[in-house]
Amino acid sequence: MRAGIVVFPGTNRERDMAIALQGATGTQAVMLWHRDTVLPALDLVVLPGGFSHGDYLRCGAMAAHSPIMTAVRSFAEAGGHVLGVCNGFQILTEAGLLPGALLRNAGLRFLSHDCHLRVEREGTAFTRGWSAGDVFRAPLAHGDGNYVADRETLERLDGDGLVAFRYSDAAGRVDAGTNPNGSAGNIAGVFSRNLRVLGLMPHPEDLVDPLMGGIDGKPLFDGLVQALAA
Amino acid sequence: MIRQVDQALAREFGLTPDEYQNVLAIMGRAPSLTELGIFSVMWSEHCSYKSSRAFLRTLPTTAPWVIHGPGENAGVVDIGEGLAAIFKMESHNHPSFIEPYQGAATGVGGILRDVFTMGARPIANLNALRFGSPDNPATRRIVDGVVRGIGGYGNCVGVPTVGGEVNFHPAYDGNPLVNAMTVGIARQDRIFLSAAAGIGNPVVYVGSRTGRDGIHGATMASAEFDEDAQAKRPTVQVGDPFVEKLLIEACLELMQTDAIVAIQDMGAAGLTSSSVEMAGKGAVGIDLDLDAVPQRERGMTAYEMMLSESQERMLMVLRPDRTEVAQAIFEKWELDFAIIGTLTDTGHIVVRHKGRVEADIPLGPLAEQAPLYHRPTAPTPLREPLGPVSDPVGIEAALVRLVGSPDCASRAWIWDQYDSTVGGQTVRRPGAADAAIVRVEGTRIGLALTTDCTPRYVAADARTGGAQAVAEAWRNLTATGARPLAITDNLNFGNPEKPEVMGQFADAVSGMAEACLALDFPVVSGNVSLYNETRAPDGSTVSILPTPAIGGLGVLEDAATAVGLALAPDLDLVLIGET
Amino acid sequence: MRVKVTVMLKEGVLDPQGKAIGHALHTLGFGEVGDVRAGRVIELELDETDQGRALSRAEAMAQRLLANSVIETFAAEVLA
Amino acid sequence: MRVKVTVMLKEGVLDPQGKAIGHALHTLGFGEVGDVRAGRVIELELDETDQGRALSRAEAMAQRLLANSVIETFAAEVLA
Ligand SMILES: Nc1ncnc2c1ncn2[C@@H]1O[C@H](COP(=O)(O)OP(=O)(O)O)[C@@H](O)[C@H]1O
Repeated sequence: MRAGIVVFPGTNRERDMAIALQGATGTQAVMLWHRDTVLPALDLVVLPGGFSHGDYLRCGAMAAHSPIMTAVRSFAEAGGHVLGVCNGFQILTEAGLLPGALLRNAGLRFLSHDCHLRVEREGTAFTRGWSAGDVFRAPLAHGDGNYVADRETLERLDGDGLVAFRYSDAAGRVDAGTNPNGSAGNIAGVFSRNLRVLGLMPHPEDLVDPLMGGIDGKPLFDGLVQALAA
Repeated sequence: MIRQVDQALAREFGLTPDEYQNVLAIMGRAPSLTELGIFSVMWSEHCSYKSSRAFLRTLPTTAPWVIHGPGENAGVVDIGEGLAAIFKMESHNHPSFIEPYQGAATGVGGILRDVFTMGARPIANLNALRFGSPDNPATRRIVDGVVRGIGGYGNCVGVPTVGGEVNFHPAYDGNPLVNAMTVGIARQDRIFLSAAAGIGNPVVYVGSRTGRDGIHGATMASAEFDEDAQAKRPTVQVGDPFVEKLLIEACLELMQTDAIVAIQDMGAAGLTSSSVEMAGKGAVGIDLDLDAVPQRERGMTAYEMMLSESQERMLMVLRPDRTEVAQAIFEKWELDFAIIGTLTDTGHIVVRHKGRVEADIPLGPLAEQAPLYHRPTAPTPLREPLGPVSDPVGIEAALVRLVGSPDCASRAWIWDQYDSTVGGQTVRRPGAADAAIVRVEGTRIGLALTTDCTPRYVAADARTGGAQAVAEAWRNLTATGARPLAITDNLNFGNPEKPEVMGQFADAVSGMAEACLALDFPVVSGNVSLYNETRAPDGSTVSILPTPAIGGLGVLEDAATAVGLALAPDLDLVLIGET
Repeated sequence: MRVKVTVMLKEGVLDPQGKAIGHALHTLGFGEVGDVRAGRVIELELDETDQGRALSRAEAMAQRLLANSVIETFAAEVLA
Repeated sequence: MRVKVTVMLKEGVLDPQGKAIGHALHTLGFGEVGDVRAGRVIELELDETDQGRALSRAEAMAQRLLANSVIETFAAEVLA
């Protein structure tokens, strides 16, 4: 699997992502610069976490207009796989590649702790390492992770099975008490219609090494390798 | 309206009559306004350490694993495999009282620059915080702003905040302490220093533009300029962590080349201290052309530019044949880049602006004749021994009370606002061990990091308290299985002109020195913050508790061997030492 | 010419910040405060002398970047 | 009665957000954009019928809470 990681000014989790990908693929991901206009031959494009353009104005708004996003959009339209984590998720919604938007956390504070995610849809390139209903742990670290969308969009996401993960407890219970940031329906991650673009707020890439507290995030990357290995 | 430079103005700038006489002697004439500004900041307590220097010299600073001790931007120690840990702690106390969010945020920004200016990628931040009484309504606002500010800056630049400490005491009501520590990693053969060299080499300015931020910080007396000028000069600097992140990446990229001869961040008294220190350390002269300085505001004077404390700026001396390489890198990262001067053989700093020489000062005397005070000390009166303690509530209630007290309660509400995992190398997060553990990417090496001080002990007996703070850091490191290597410190005390405060300072430092020697645990960097006082309602001033905060660093050859503090069911508890 | 673009959350989108401000104002004794909405304002200096053109350019900027139509509405006005 | 409080950074205080927005607008081809300042706006519903009183209460709220007088200035206006 050839993966490329886009670096915007202010991106700060590209190294974490590269380490996680390297662990799964055994090869190094290509670092892409936000001003690039063409993508090399890739199976996966990743928009990693960070504070692109300082998160000024709205998180991800300025990065969504970067030159490289035109190429990322064409890549996605041609059926390419795109993963956006945290700031990457925000950029994908701002670019219109995923529905909805991410607002300030309901508690108005930056949050940094582990959360549990319940897998809502199995069998995609991103979730084939899990079964629906599985629960895994992932660190979250964001100030703007409160997922919102209008009612129609939320119903469509539900109806079409486009919700990837919801915030839950360790047993898979999903309710207001397991919602860290106010997200509609506890949504932590969503797919595009064709299931090839995934955005999520927490950081599976930071939990792929027992030394760092676990390998709960590994199935995401191992699954991608199985699905996309050329 | 420009005031005449005289002794009265010098006093407003914080220079004593004797110090001003010294300026006259060095210059052989009355200084210009810009020259007076340069002298006053270089000879301020903050830059010259005039009250503390004599004592700091007594601290042990060497060991076989120490590569650079105090004197550089940060301390450097050998952690094996050709790598070095570079670290330092610094205070931003007064700014954090005036504007807690920005004060704390820019404190983090400043200490980060001290570390990456030496070639290190920052891999961890810590902090040591002291606030007033929780019952004081102002405390809530200050705590909230400080914690948000530390997170706001550290989270954005992508450096994990992995540890710290917090105490509450009424002595900090009007003077919170915000001490920030950064640890970075560099290859031992790629460490960058600040001594300028190479007559004719270009002096280059990079980073954010210069504005009228924080000119003369707190020492600026209000009478000196008309009100309009005052209003244009906010004393509060606003940080831009986004630009800092770009600056980190751009500097580290440039450091892969051979372009840099010397580099220094612009900290307190920005352009003045960085240019004076770089040229002074290299025993060369420096000519600055302020017309070339990137400016954010119109009509800035030489005085304002030399004293501005705008954030996120660096000064470098480059090889002349590499300026284009450097410029291309800074353009890529969308940062300002300007050649603003050259090194000379005159031994003077010469500042030109709009065709006029605004300052011309011999650097030798400016450094050598900086004031050095042996201020009177008075011994700290011994506290009465506590005597037998009665037990009015019973052990269970006492325990609950203790665990729930502000100094012992959980700090999760703080560290939950700090990104502690970015980088993917955090082995033990806040709360998981006596010291935070961060692995050095690409190796098995683990660094153990902690900040410690118990000001109550220092207040009771400064010598023992100073020694105990060092020992506490050492214990927290060893408790994780790490080998303690060295410390940085941040000596926060009251007004040094009060003999009893100076007595606390002297005793605490001697206690620290004793512990450092005994534990083979040298001081490799540090910072002193004096004049920390709370004004009481009756107008009198109360000094803070003496607070020599210690930042300790230790190493584990294999991060996987680190021990945390979570108890497992099948383990025995063993108590070591006398109770 | 200076223009000001004000960006507010759409009606119906929950505004936790506005709610928190309202709550804090109540605590401070401003009992007359009802609904509170928080938004953003961006003041732009434009190299443009015609009011109508300045306004339509500012609106274009809002549509492209300054506001996110999924959650926000905007209004542009000429300042001076 | 609705009032609007607009909070901007004081002149001379660095406005990182405004700077970044200006930069982004340039990149998007809005070359006519000069200085950009970013601020906050708070719309308050007040249980109050007198314009003058509404305004003075809003100003009191701004002084107490909505603006940080160390680095910010504010302006209050009645909306409707
Ligand atoms: N300001 C802070 N920022 C981040 N972590 C903190 C802060 N204050 C305390 N901590 C963390 O909380 C834990 C307990 O702190 P403390 O009670 O001071 O422990 P100790 O005295 O053993 O160092 C430690 O892991 C410490 O790093």
